[in-house]
Amino acid sequence: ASAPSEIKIGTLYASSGPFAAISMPVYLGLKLWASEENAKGGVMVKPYGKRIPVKLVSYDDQSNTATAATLYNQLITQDKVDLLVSDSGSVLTSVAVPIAREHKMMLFDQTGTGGTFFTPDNPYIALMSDPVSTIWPKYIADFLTKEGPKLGIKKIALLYATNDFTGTQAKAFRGFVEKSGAPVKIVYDKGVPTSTSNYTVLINNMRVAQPDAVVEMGYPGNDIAFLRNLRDSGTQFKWLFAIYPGLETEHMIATVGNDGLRYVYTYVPSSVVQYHAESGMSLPQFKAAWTKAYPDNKVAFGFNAVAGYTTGLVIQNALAATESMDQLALRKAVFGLSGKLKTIDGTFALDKNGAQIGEITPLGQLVPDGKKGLKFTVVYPHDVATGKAVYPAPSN
Amino acid sequence: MPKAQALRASLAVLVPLVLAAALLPQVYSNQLLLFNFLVFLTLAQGVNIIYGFTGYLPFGYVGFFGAGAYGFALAVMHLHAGPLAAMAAGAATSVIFGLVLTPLLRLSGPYFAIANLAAALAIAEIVSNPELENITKGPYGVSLSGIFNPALSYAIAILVMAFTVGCVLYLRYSRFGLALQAIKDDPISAASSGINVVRARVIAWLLSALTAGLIGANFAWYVSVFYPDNVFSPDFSIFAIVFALFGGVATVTGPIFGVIVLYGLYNFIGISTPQYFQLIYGLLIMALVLFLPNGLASLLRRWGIHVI
Amino acid sequence: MSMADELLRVSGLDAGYGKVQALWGAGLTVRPRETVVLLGPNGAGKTTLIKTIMGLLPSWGGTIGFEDHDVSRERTDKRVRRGIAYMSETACFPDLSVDDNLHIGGQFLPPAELKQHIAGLYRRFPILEEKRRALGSSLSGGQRKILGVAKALAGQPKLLVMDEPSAGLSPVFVKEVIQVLRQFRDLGLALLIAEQNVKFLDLADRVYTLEGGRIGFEGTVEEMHADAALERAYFGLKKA
Amino acid sequence: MSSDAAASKPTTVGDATSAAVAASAATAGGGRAASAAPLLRVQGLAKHFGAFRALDGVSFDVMPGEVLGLVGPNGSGKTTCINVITGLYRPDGGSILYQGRPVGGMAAHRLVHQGINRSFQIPKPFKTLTVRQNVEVARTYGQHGGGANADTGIGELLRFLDLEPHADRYAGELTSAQQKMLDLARALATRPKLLCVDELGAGLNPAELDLVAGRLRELARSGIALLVVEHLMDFVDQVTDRLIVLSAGKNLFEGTLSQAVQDPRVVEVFLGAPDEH
Amino acid sequence: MLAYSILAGLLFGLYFSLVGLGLNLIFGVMRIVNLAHGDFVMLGAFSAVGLYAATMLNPILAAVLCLVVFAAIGFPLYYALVPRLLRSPDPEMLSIILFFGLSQVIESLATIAFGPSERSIPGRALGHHPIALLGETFPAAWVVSAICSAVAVVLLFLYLYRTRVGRLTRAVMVHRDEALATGIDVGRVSALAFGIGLGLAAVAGCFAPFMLGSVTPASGVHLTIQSFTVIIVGSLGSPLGTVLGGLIYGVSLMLMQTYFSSWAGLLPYLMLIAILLVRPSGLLGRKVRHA
Ligand SMILES: Nc1ncnc2c1ncn2[C@@H]1O[C@H](COP(=O)(O)OP(=O)(O)OP(=O)(O)O)[C@@H](O)[C@H]1O
Ligand SMILES: Nc1ncnc2c1ncn2[C@@H]1O[C@H](COP(=O)(O)OP(=O)(O)OP(=O)(O)O)[C@@H](O)[C@H]1O
Ligand SMILES: [Mg+2]
Ligand SMILES: [Mg+2]
Repeated sequence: ASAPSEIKIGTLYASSGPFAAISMPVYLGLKLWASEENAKGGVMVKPYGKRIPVKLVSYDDQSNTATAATLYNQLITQDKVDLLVSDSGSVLTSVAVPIAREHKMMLFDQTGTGGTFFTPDNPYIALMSDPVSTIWPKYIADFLTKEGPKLGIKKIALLYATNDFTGTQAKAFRGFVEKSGAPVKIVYDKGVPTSTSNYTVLINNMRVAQPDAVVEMGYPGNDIAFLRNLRDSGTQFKWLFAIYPGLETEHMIATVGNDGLRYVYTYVPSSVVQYHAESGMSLPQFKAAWTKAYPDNKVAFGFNAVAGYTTGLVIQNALAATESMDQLALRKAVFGLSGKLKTIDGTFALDKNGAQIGEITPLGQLVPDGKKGLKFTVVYPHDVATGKAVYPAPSN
Repeated sequence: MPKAQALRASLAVLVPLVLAAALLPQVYSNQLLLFNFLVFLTLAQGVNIIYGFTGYLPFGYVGFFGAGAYGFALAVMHLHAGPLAAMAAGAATSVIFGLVLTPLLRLSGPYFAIANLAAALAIAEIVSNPELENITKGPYGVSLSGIFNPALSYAIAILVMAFTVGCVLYLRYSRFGLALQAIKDDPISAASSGINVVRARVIAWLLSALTAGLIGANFAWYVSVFYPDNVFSPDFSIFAIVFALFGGVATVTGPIFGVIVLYGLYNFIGISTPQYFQLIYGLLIMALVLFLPNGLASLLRRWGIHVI
Repeated sequence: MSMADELLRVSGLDAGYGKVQALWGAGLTVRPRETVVLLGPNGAGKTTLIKTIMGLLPSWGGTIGFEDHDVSRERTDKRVRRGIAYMSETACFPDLSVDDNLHIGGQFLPPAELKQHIAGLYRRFPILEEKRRALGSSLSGGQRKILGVAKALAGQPKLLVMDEPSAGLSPVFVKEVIQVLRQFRDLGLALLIAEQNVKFLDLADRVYTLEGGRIGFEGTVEEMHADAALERAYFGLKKA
Repeated sequence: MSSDAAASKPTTVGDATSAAVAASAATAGGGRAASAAPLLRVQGLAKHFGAFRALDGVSFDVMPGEVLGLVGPNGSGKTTCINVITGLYRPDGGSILYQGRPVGGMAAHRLVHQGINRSFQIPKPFKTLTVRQNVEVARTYGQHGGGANADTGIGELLRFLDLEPHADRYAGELTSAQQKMLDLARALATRPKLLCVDELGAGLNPAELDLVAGRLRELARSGIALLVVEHLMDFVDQVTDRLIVLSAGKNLFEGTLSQAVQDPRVVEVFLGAPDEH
Repeated sequence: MLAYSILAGLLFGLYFSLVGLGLNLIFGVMRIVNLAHGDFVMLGAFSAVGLYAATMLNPILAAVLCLVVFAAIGFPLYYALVPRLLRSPDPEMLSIILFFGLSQVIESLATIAFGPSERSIPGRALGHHPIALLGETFPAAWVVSAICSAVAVVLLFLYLYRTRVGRLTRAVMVHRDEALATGIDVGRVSALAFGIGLGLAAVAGCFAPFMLGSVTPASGVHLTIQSFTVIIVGSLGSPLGTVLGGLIYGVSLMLMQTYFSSWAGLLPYLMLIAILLVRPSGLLGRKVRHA
């Protein structure tokens, strides 16, 4: 076959609406990858045996799923893209799943971690970056059940926003803790609407339950509100976990402030673990490239940005390995990368349904560093640990 | 109203509409776009039924849509119903929701509009509550990939749309429709003209609930994987209302034009200039209200064109 | 226009609603301290004429002169400031207190002056004094009309325009309203009243009749009684 | 009302009314025998708005075919009384017997089907419908089970009330007085046996009042009982057989106008001192 | 726990009456449903954030500044939009569309200008240490915001009931046509009310970062809905009602969070519906006379 002048990659982003905040970084991450590769004259595409520039065909779904659906279809049926990449987040990904399947297009699912997407009867999907929500919180649970008792942690409080992303994780966490049979008990377990922007009363109620450890799971907005309310109301828990201090550290520092983040436990994203990336840029390089590409830091740099970039890398390696541009061949190539591909985001690994089971992000703690700064210590699992957990958190 | 005229009008509207819907997929392959057109045609006409003919602005109209979608999903998941049976279930759910809300008809103007919005948000909250996970799958979304069938569900959507337009035609040319307009003008006088105001309003209300429920169920069938946020998105209400009003309510063709023009532009902008999508569309809507306040229908009337 | 002896001069006034013309070249004048009553069968255009004079309806043609100014193009509030007060069918603000109503009527007077002027009005209408805190809507139909007049007068107008001030009033109140108007006429206020109730003719210095949107008869009450046709049309069969 | 319509009076009125009120003609047959059972009996009727007692024990009878005047100072409760009788408000006390059956609190549209209807003090037409459609609606839904062929006798009815020239204008464009006539037309289209008219005369000049009075008498003659609320005494004098005077929601006086003018209380609260000239 | 929730609810509610206040004023005077209200709150918030980031300006001062600036913006905006709108057949309903369009425009411009992610102001900007209130301690920012809200409410009240223009404003509120006939310059009075309405929205916005943790250009929608809940509960066009509505909203929300947290989102809506069914025109709404 004669080589095409460009490889068309279709994707959506939400510039506005509730999902804009998590969608834009991912999109810009992907875009950054594309421009980096094109600067090198494109990506190697095995079937044609040469480098071919990639073209991002992208539309704005404004966080509106009906619109997203039409636009996904537009990408497939009108723009005839070679690869289909979903928008960020489960809600905006959900509509793409059946559409991709109907048109027999391989869906490169960036951060849509929804459990319902990955079914044995649907070969046309693979999750690029985030671990699927059902296993993500494993290390939090392990730490609290295995290390907790030694530290004297008996009572756990769990507070989560009731959306697919955090709801599923909370469920998984609960499961892990109960299965462990360890002498720790969940004494406070409440889900709140994702729209919750005010936690002062909830925090007070939690305090009344006197937990030794608190696990709070929410979208950035929730985490920000929670941590701020916590600090402002002068409450402090001996052990506190939240998702985004790790995933979007800079963003959280900007909105919550260092003092609100001290001694908080969180997912340690690739940004600290410093996986040695065999493919693509290392983290410092990527960070540098990002600040160069997007000097007006309107869009937060963090885990989501990395996720978008990772998607690009997976595509790049799949194209380098695929037998043909046929979608199932691409799928084969992508699954072929499973367990082998090591990126800025750690090891890329899929289960048989296409769910991401690669790096389960370790558990870390943000500890003071110098005057105003913060730094991560990875506290669990031991093999990657860089220090010991500070428990109970000293009052600041 | 002379029967003949009504009949002529019905044919003039329904035939081209159905034909277009049925044939376009042959020439234009983004069927989902066409499907969404059907969805909004139905919703806009549903809004027309309740707002155009009784003056209640259903700001939470999406509640019926979502109720229909989840009625459908529940029937499939728990009763293992076939798609058509499930659609009936969806419609029924929506109508029941409508019945529950009938007391709202005691409210007027913005009070009704906002209360209706609240009701829609409320049912969305209920459906997406994790404590109901075993029933509704809570916030974790439903996946009905088993019954996924775009072709058939698209065909059914055409029927639903046609049915809805039929309802509006009936209201436009029947005495009952006249009575509804009378009620809209002045309920007190309507009562002292012997009209059972409450009953008439409830009928219109449930009718528009039914149509929204049907298309909601249809939507659930067509997309087959969705979250509460998808089917309860306020955008559905607002779009439907904007389209209906822009086209001109209390007419049959107004909302149809409204959807074709506005939703057409919406997608055109979205596909041609994504970077300023929202901005352009927002400005467009403002301009329309300011320079064409009585909707397209009025413009046509001013040009002496009789609007069905 | 030389207006020395004319307060309001309307000439060749056309007006209507949408495309429907309801007023055809209507003209009338009101002199200072003069009371003019405007008669006409319903649908004749009295309300239209008055609303156009007040600028509540756009005039399609013709001029409206007040004192030495052509006000035809001015906004209503400008005309009111010039001294044309208007009492609508609503008469007053139902949901505001009597006191508020009066203050709003005289909004553009300097506060101090307004204060004592309103005090004066209260002296003239003890019934309003009693209810100064009560809402307009709690007043009976008649009391509302009286409040309406008082509100109109609060702005110290030179000309008071009224549309059927007696409609819907019980006889006792009709008498009351006429009393009040008489007082103000004697104080030198010019009145233009659209009325159907012949009792108001006792006040009138001059009468205009309006029919089908056109001014018909103009003259004094006596002249009117002299005309048999008018007599029948306006005073009914019994009196004839 | 345009004076030319006055010309086409005597003939049209006859058949118009017979058309308009055929249904009821039988019931009362024009007779006004005091012995006959009352068509409407209101006893100790009460209606409160919050603490305020708009009606505080009003009682009166309306005989078949009778024209009863209901007068009183502004705010004395006349309109409220009509509102309660026609089912717009439910009574807070007392009883309303219509043809011997209690109808207090019955829904307005059902009372219409029973033959009770009214016109409004502030006219309430269907503004976006044409005059003809206004009447059509009432004719369609006015009788029980609806169904009546919409356009029987509508023409006559409009002619009878001098609305024919405006038949195809939107009701919103009529003057208040014309709209009141439309209210009346709508009420008549439902073939009432008892018709309450609220201040039909307000804003009419004497000539027009004579005309309207004539129309009302026509209706009475054709057997419709009328409850007439009015402030213009000449009009009341022409139309009514009997007077009820309300004051502050209570019966103040019952009798004829000529008796009323003698009654000092009526003079004080309602009529006012006789004119000096 | 109960006491704490109720107190917190009152503070929170006081703030939400401020959020609703401007919306209600505009509706009361012009019968316009300002669907973009929440977006003006959002803009106010971003202004405060920007000012703080740039000059460490205290949010309270920012609020004062916003009141003036947004009121000033309100004037031209009024003349650009409202008069045309009011000439249309059904302004009340059309306003919903018009201002929906406006909210879209504002949100998109905000996104272009500030980006989509959350922005905020450090809590210490409104005081470092939690404040004790009847034995319970609350974030200083809360107490300050609540106090400022109370002040704003009182000021609006004084404006409406103690000033000449305020009296005219109420006149327009209760009966626009009569106001015209009485010779009130309805246009100017309305424009003023419109400006003040936007100003109040912006003021509310200045405290949003503290009450809501953070803001994004998308925050507007939710804020609009909450504002409507508040003002409808208290009944449209009545500033006092708004305060009542706000307090009820705040307290019930907090109680719900305490006892049925996952249903907390449901409560405001059920409450709104329940109250309207008992009192169809809100808690302070007066019954209208029909005939
Ligand atoms: N809003 C309107 N739209 C269209 N036409 C109208 C409107 N109001 C009045 N008209 C028409 O204008 C003419 C004059 O009406 P107008 O109200 O001025 O008469 P009027 O003398 O005041 O009658 P009335 O004595 O009943 O008050 C009438 O033919 C009426 O039908
Ligand atoms: N819906 C209502 N809500 C509150 N008060 C009311 C209502 N309807 C009537 N009222 C009060 O009841 C009293 C009687 O009113 P009503 O209209 O019956 O008097 P009326 O005799 O018809 O007076 P008018 O001759 O001026 O029409 C008045 O004080 C009025 O304010
Ligand atoms: Mg008039
Ligand atoms: Mg009355």
